[in-house]
Formats: sequence, structure tokens, C-alpha cells
Amino acid sequence: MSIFIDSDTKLVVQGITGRDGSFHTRQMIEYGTQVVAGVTPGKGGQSFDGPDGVEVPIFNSMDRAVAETGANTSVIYVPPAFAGDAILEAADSGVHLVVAITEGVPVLDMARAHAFARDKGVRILGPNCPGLISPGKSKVGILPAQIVAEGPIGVVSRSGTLTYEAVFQLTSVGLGQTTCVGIGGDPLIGTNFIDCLAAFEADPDTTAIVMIGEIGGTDEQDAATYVNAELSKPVVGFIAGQTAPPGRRMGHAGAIISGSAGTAEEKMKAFEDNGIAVAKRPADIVGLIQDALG
Amino acid sequence: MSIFIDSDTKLVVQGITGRDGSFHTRQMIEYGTQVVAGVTPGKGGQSFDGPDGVEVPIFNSMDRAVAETGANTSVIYVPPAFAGDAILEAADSGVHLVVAITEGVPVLDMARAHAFARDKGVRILGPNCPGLISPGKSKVGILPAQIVAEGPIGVVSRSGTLTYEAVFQLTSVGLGQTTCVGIGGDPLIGTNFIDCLAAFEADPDTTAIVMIGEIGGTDEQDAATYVNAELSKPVVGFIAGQTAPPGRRMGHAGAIISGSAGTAEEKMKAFEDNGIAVAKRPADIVGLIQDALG
Amino acid sequence: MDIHEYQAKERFLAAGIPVPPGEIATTPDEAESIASKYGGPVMVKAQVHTGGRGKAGGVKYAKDAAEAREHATKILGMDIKGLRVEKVLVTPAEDIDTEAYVGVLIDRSTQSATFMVSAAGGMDIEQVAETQPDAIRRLAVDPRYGLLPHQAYWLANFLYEDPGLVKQASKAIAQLYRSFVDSGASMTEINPLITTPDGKVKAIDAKMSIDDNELFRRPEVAAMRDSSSEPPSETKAREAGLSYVKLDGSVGCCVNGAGLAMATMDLVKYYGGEPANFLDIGGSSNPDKVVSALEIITSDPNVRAILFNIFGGITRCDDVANGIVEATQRIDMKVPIVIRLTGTNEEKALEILEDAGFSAYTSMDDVVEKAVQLANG
Amino acid sequence: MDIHEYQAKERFLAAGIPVPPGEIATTPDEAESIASKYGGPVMVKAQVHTGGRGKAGGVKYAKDAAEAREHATKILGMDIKGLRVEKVLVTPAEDIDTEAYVGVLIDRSTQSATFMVSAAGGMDIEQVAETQPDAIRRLAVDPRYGLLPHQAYWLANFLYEDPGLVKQASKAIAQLYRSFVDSGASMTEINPLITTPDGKVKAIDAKMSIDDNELFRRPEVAAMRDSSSEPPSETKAREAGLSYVKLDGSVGCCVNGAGLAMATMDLVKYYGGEPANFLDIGGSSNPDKVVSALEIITSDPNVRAILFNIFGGITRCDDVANGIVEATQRIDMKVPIVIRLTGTNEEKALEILEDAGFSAYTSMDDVVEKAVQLANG
Repeated sequence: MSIFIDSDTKLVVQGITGRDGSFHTRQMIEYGTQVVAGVTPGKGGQSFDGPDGVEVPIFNSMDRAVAETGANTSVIYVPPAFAGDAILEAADSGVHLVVAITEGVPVLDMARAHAFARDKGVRILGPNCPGLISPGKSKVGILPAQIVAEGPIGVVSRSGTLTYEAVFQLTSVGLGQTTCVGIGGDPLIGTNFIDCLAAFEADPDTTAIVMIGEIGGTDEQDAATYVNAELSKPVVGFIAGQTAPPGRRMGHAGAIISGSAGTAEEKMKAFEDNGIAVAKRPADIVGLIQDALG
Repeated sequence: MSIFIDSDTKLVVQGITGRDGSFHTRQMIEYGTQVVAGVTPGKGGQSFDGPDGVEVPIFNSMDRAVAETGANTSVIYVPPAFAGDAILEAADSGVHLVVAITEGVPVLDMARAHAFARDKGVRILGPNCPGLISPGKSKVGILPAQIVAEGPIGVVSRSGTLTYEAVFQLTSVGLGQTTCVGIGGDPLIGTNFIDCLAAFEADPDTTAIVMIGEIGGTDEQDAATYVNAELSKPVVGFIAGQTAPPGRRMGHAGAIISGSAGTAEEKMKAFEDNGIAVAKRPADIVGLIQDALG
Repeated sequence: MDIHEYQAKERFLAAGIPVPPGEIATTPDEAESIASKYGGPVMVKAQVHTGGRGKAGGVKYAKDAAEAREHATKILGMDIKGLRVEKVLVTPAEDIDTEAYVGVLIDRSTQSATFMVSAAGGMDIEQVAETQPDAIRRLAVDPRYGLLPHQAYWLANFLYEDPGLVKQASKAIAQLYRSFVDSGASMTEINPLITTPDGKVKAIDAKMSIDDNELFRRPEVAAMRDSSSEPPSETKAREAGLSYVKLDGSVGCCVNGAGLAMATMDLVKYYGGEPANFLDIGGSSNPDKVVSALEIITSDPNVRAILFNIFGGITRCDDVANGIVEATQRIDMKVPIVIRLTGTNEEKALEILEDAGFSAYTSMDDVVEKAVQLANG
Repeated sequence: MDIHEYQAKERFLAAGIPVPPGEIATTPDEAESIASKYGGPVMVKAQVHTGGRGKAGGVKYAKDAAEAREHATKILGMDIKGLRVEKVLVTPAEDIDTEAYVGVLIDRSTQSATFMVSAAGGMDIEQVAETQPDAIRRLAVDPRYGLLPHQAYWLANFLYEDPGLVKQASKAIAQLYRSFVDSGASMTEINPLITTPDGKVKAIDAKMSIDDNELFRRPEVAAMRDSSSEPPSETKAREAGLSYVKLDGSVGCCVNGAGLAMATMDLVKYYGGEPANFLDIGGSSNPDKVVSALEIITSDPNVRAILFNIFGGITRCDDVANGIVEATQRIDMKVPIVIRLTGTNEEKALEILEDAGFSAYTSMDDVVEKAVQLANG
């Protein structure tokens, strides 16, 4: 099992003909993801040449792509100026999951897109996220496939390469993953820690969870309370940004300590107070997971 | 029993200090309606002198009025320029029914207000309607109390004085009413025939229903289909506007035949086709109801 | 309130919609000089608030300025469905490849502004709706979000295959929605939206009706009203705050409430008469309003009898009776008046009316039957 | 991106918010002449992108133009939290009756723009939030509807009793929301919003941060950037498309990915060092970016060692290694560099690096420990 995506995932790539879109479409097809359609307005009727002779039909719009291919998930690689509209189009098309990779989407565009997705009952992952991968089943986004392996660990993170670091270490010691989810580094994201924790709790194959947070906001604190109240499975946590100065954005739009709120200390304390084992260094994550699994 | 309002209705009057608002507040209090609050921004803290020594406290805003009096229904007498906002405020305040008397509210304001009310799960009656009365229990709006009587007939109508005509005749022959509802003459109304028919069907005290429509739109046709499919109680119908020319607005913003759609003929035919007895003249309504009741 | 094609085009242009140039002429001379300014062939188009201009001969192609003058001479002053043509629009004739229809109106069932688009443009859209319902694509615009870009694209995609045309049409559709909202419209349409042989999308006709309830906050739109295009009696009624629609019968009707007014007209017909008008005097007993109403009704030479049908609800009947009596004293009545008053204080009211010499009734059927008798007699 | 008080006030004025007049001076002479133009007493206010100006002596009351000159002389060139004051705002001093706080920011939990208002203005709102949480009223603005009039009224009603003040404040609050949205802001505040003895509501201070992601479509807002108010190294990083934040330590960090970059800084601290910066070079192996990054890091005189931490995911490690080698050949390096590269093709990458004479690692802990040793040694 896995969460959010699996071998039934039928993916449409919005922005399939762009530089990033075409590169990652190839990567996803190579991994075995069922990429059933691409969307680029004005290029409907053409097709995308994937690896191994795979041809992906291109449509002008999401409604056609979904109607003609039965896609249930979309991934968005379109530039920030159009990403907000692309998310609205996806949420309106009938897919149930929209993975928004694009970095730099204006936050007010996202406020509207999230409201629209709530109205439509559609899950958004991201924006500004690496996507997700369910090893051996499906990969949607940009996560490097070679660092993952099938196994019992659920990984959820606000970061990209820091997640790879953790996943790589898990895989190195033989701890594979059910699903690795990057929820994104923006202030307004569609899927948060709690959504992923709930899904991992419900997934019978997941036995332990790694949660990687960073400075900014209170998502980790809320997640910690949730873990304490609702989760039966062990959770290991890590927070990046102990040395970050207040008021400065640390790369991610959402990674900023506002006044005294959202510090790493606060988050680590919330983890400890709620029974989450806290890794002091990324290298400690593996050991703590092994302890938790006994 | 009755529909939408009864002796538990606790009413707040928006625009209580205006000419229409103050006049009708007195009429409602005289009828026995529990008018618990008024709202006029800037006049909070004052009070409205009603008949029989009744003092109604005035608040600056709906949220205060509801919080301090437990009002569950509001009626709106504010001028058209502010009525849209007043409806939004009411729908946001915790009341479950908003009766909008005001005529002349821009239709795009109402499109937004209706969407907002749907989001909040609040019923709007109107706008541009006479309100409703549950004889012996409560009156909200401008219907003349002296023409109604307690009894078993449910009355629903798009019109004002034409309804009075029908109700007056019913009362004259001893056929009182559970509730008389004026749904309003605008194109976009919050409560339509079907809502009222469903409520009358569910009301054990209502034994027969009078439905008074007019030209414009397809509400009567839809209601006719609904009656056929869902109602066990007899319905008598009347349609005004057989002699109205196409393309001209007959007073009510919603009373207009667009092209060949929304004619009286079409509506009367829909009534007949769905088992609704059609009165040729207002004077025939009473006889048809008496026939229906056996 | 309807506005003219040329006014709707001004609104469209302000929103960025591609509209060919055009100028208004009120004389053949003006039409000729506008046409010669444009150089090539032009269209001369009657500006009247009614459909079917084309069939009535109100829209003509002119190969040059001299012909434009000829057409303008015929069209100006022409009577189209009872309306006199006072102005023509002179606009360069366009080469047309395809004609589509794009319209927005307020839809009751979805409670929102709703688009209708069809590749079958240049025709009456209602006819298309009846004969080829699949040739129309509809979209209800959620008022919480407005028209979203992918929705405009979805509509445009129904009209054209070519990506360039779809892009232009998407933009025009988004602009049309903006124009609709900014104008406080209840309906607007481009029919036809054309494509030209060189691949341009253009709006060559334009219609717009404004929601009367929006006019108070849009003085620049309210100023577009052209009273010359409606019967003077309707102008006067509007200015007096009355709802009035002129009809062709002989029984003048003066009623309180729109629904009751329609029912009264219907009852006139039921008893063998023809109503001369729809008139709702509202809830007031103010003699000034009654005076205006009577002046308007009596200015119609077809009226042979006048019928008042008043249901006294909140308003007391005796007040209304006094208003009617005072009003009839202030004007010189040449046709018989019959009055029905019922409701609160009706006995007192009937006394007042009978003292003043009126036939007063309490039953709607009785008064209508009497009025028809007087008008037909 | 932060904008200055005077720039935020320009945005406010454009939205209709009542803001007293004011002009910018870059010299004491200018300050004096602006003050004498206004006549009465003025405030001289340092324009810097940081809070706590007042406590630092950057905001002064001047009873006349001569005193304004004196204050400007002191304030211009002053260092406030590491930022040099280049401009002062000279604005008439207002008589103040009450001070309130009105702010809007993007709230993560409600996923919307959220108002905070408090009658306890003139203070740091975070402090108010901690010590008197009940003194703040919050409202999340539903992006589907925007700020509704009754919501603006509800907020204003929390600040004032007097109907006249509530009305003015409602209007200002609605205008502030408009200004927030139109500016593409992520935060804006009026602190304080004052009332004057003659019953006027005015915004006498203004803050606004713009969402960096909005700048591409708002050139007029992007033009408000004042690079003089940030370290030149950060300006350079931004222009090179790098995320860079200068810190005070001695270990220069060059990392791909923001989360990994923060984790690397934390690990530097863990091993007893201090990071000199946050720097995310992104996913690219482009030598130009690496060159810019190295130039920026080496321009910091505190840096004693440079640490690369690269996780090769989609990007191949050998490509990145080649980029680093090429970049270091293009600039003259004076401090030691240690490099950790792991992921796809890491063996090949390590070979390339060692051939070029670098200490190359595969473990993050090892490389950080080594870098700290070099910097501290």
C-alpha cells in the first residue's frame, strides 16, 4: 500500500512541452508512472515522445485530457505566472489530486486556488514541492527515483534535498518507504503534515513515519499535537533552521521566523512534548527509526 | 404548524429606523411577532419605541444583535444600494432565515449574496418580496395581517397584492392558512416554489396548497414537475400575465417573457400536465381548493 | 434598459474587445462623409432597440459613400416594429470567414451570469437552442470566482480549432465578462463574432441590456438612455416612478402591485376586452402618483374606459380613495372611471368614492366586467 | 520585499486611505526646507527596513524647521541594526487622541489574508498578542468574496465607539485591503492609526512587505526596491538568482536546496562552528551560478573556510563536480574549500574533485566537521 498515489494513478502532465515538464515526464515514465496525457494549450493533437517508445497524447485543456484518458491525477510544471490558473483548471477537471511543482506562485493566487480546491473536494499537493513517490508503484514530481526503495517507512517533509538526504540514509540501511511526500516550502500549501500523518496512519503497510519540518509557521506544532492524539505509529522528527535568524526568508517562501513565532526550538519542543523522537542531526534519523521499530 | 416561521421566531429588523422599517416593525409587533432587535449602523445603544410600550434594542451590527438577543431570523428594509451588503451581513450573523423585502437590488449583488448564503447554509427569502406570515404565530415582512386566518392552506406566490387577493378570498370562505409565503418577483430569488412546496408537504397541518406564479423563467414548470413527483397534497395554481407582451418587463424585474420562454401558456400547460388544478381567474382559486379538499 | 449597438460597442472597446471602427450619423450627409472617410465599402445599420433590424431592411451594405448616403436616406426615419430610426451606425464592411455567437445573461436556475456560445453565429440564438441544442455550449460563472481563464478557453475552444483563433476568442470572452460586470448588464451578446480571412477575431455586432437596478450607481451608463426610442408615455411613467407598459387595447388599467396588474389585464381579456396598458402604481396613496398615472393613461387615444383595481393591504383603502378623488379633480377626465377597492377600511373608502360620483366595487370580477362593457359599448 | 514607510504611504494614498502629507529628504537642507514649507512642528523619520527605529533614535519630533534640520543631520547616516539611513521622511506632526493598530498578513492556518486590529496601537503587535490576546480582533478574509463591508465595520467597531470614527475606520480598513491586494503584499500595517482631537482618523505610520512572487507582474511595485538598504552581497545574490542570507560566522556554506542548506548551517553549529551564510544554489550544475556563489561567499571577510554540500538527485553529481572545478578555476580562492557530493554518479564526481585537488566527502557530518575545523583552526 501507499498514500495518495499508487499503481492506479493515471497522470496528466500540465506543461508537458516545457523544459522541466518534458525532462521530468521522461523520468516518471522511466520509473513506471502511468503518464496518460499532457496538456499544453495550442498543442492539442500532437504527442510527446517518451522513453521506450511511449507516446503521450497532448491536449489543449484538462477537460479533454481527463475525458479522453480517464486521468485521475495531475502534475503542474507551468511557469509561476500561469500556475495558479493551471491549478484551478486541474481542480475543475475531475482529477482528485493536483501536484503543483512550480516554485514562485504568488501567494494570493494560491489563497484562491486552495479555496477553489476545497469547494471542489480536490487535494492539492504543494505548490513549490518536489511531489511524491510510492516506491515500486508511481512517482509524481521530481524526486530522484534511485534513492528510494519499497518498504515500511512513511516520509513527509517540507523540503526537497533534505528529504533526499533522509530517504537515502533510510534506503542505505535497508529501510524502504511506502510513500515519500514533499509537501512544499510555501506559506500556503494544499496538503499539510496532518493530512499525510492521517494517511500514513490509515495505510496498513506503513509502520513508522519520518516527519521533516523547518522554521516558519505552526504546522509542525499542530502536527505534533495531532500525533499525540491520533497516531498509533511511531514518528521521528527533524527540524531544519536552528541557526536561522528571525525575519529572514531562508530560501523557501514559508521558511521565515516571524518575530518569535515559528522557531526551530519551539517546534522541536512541541515534538518532544508529544512523544515524537527528535533527531539532532539528519544522520540520527535512521537510528531513531530503528529504535522505534525495535 | 407552519413553515419557515412560527412562535419561536425571534426577529431582528435591519433598517429598523428607516421609514418602511419602522412602520412595518410596528405592524409586526402588533401582530405578535417577537421583534427582539433592530440594526442601524451608528444607532447602536438606542432603542425603538414599538406599540404597546414595546422597546426594541438597536445595535450597530448583526453580530451584536444576534449575540445579545438570540435572534434567529432577520428581515431587511434597507435601501437597494445597501441591501446586498445587509444580506451578506445577516447570512454571516448566525440567523437561519433572511427575509429581504427591498425592491431594486442589483441582480449581480444578489448572485453573490445567494452564493454566500449557500456557503453559510442560510435561507434567503426574496428579495423584492412581501415576506411571509404564519397566521396566529408570526409575521415577517409587509403582508397585511387582517386578511389572513389560521387554517390548513399553504400559499406560495411570486406576487404581493395578487396573493392578498387570493388569501383574502380564502379567508372569506373560512379557509385559513398555515403559512403564506411571497417568494418575490426578482429573477434571482433565494427561496423558490419547490422549497416552499417541500416544506408544505412536510408540514402536517397543511392539507392543500395554492401556488401563484407569473410570466418569466421556468420556476413554475420545475415546480409542476416536482409536484407530480413528490407531493401527496393537492395543489391549485394560477399564473398571471397571459396578456403580457414578450420582451417587456411587467413591473417585477423577473416578470419578463424572453423570446418564447416563460409564457403564461407554457406554465399553465405545465401545471395541467402535472395534475395541478389551474384557476382561470383569481376568483376560481377558492372553488378549486374546496373541490380538492372534497 | 437597452442600449444601442454603437453604445454597447463603446463599452466593448473600453474592455479591450476587438471592434471595428464606426461612427453615428443622424443625416444622410453625415453618413456619406463618414463612409468616404473610411474609403471602402461600409455597413449602414439602424440603431433601434429591437431585434430583426436586418429583416426589416434596417441594415444595408454600401459599396461606396454615395450608396451609404442612399441607404441612410431610406433607413433614417424608417419605422421598425413601431420604433422610428433616428440614428445609423456607419462602419467599414468586414470580410467574413466564420460567424459565431457569444452571449452572457443572468440565468435564474444557476443564479449566476451564464455564457452561451455557438459556432452557429449570425442567427437568432433561441432558434439555434431549439433546433440544434448541441450547437450551444453553456457555462455558469460562479460569482465567487468570476470567469476563470480556463473557462474562457473552454468556451473559445468550442468555437474554433485554430490555436490562434482560440487564443483571441478566449481573450474576447474574458473581456466580454468584464464588460458585462462593469456595465451592470443583465444581458450582452456579440452576434456575430467573426473571423476574417487574415485570421482576426472581431465583434461586428453588439447588444447589451443594463439591469435597471444598477443604474443608480453607474451614472455614465444611465446617461446612455435614449428616450427617443420609447413611447413618450413610458418615459413619463418612468420619471414619475411608475411601472408602465403601453399595449394596444381600450381598457386603461391602474392597479397596485405588478402581479395583480397582470391578473387584471388577463381578466379584462377574459371578459372580452383588451387592456390598454400594464400599470403598477405601487403601494402609495399619494395623489401625485395617481395624477401621473391618469395623465399617462388618458394620453392614450385608444383608451375608452379606465379601471382602478386596488387591494388595500398595509395601505388603508380610505387613504387611497381620497387620493383617487383628489387626483381626478386635478385633471379633466374624458372617459369613464370604475373603481374597485377592497381590504382595510373598504366601507369607508366606498362611501368616499360614491360621494364623489364614482362607480365603486369590491369584487375584481365585477369591476373588470363593467370596465370592459364601458370600453366596448 | 520590504518597502519604505514613504512608499507604503504612497500605496495607501492611491487607495484613498487618509495619510498626512510628507516628503523625503536626503540632506539636512532638504529636511529644513520641507519642514519650513509645512510651517508647524514636524516629525523626522528614518527610512530603513527594520523595526525599532524609534528606540534607536531614528524618529524625532521637531518643533520647527531649524530643529528638523538638526534631527535630520543626526539621523541621516545613522546606523540602525546594521542599516545606514539614507533618507528621512519629513511630515507634519499630528495631534493624537488615540492610537490603534490595523494590519493584514497572509495567515497559513486559514490560507487567507487575515486582519488583526487592536485599540492598543503604537505598540509592537506581537507583544500585544502575547500580553493581551483579547485586545486583538482577527478576521480571515475569504478569498472568494474579499473583505465584505460588514466585516470592515466589525473590525472598526472593535477600535472605536463613536459612529463617526467607526465609519472612517471601516472605510480605511476596506481601502487597506484593496491596497494589500493591489500591491501584491504579504503584509501591511498601519501602526498607529490615530484619531485626532477634531475627530479624524489618519494613518501616520505605514509598513508593507511585497510577496516576491508578485513582482514579475507589478513592475511599478518592483521599482520600489531600495538596494541601498541591504548588504551588497544580497543584492548580487538576488541578481544571480541565488537565495542568500548573510550571517556572522566563519564557515561559508554552499548547498543545493533550502532545507538542506538550513540543516547544514545547523550542523556547522552542532560541530562548534558558526555559519557565515545561508546559500541555496538550486538544482543547477551551471558553473556561472557556482562562480557567483563563490564570489559572494569570498567577499565576506569573516569567512575562513567554504563548505559545499550537494545532494545529487535529478542532477548528476559528476556534472556538479565539473561545475565546481570550473568555477574555482575562474576565481582566485584564498580560503580552503571542502566538498561533499552524494547521490547519482557520486564515485565519478569524487574522482573529478580529487583530481582537481579538493577534499571530497560523501558524508554530510564528515564534511561539516572538517569545515569547522578549518575555520576554527
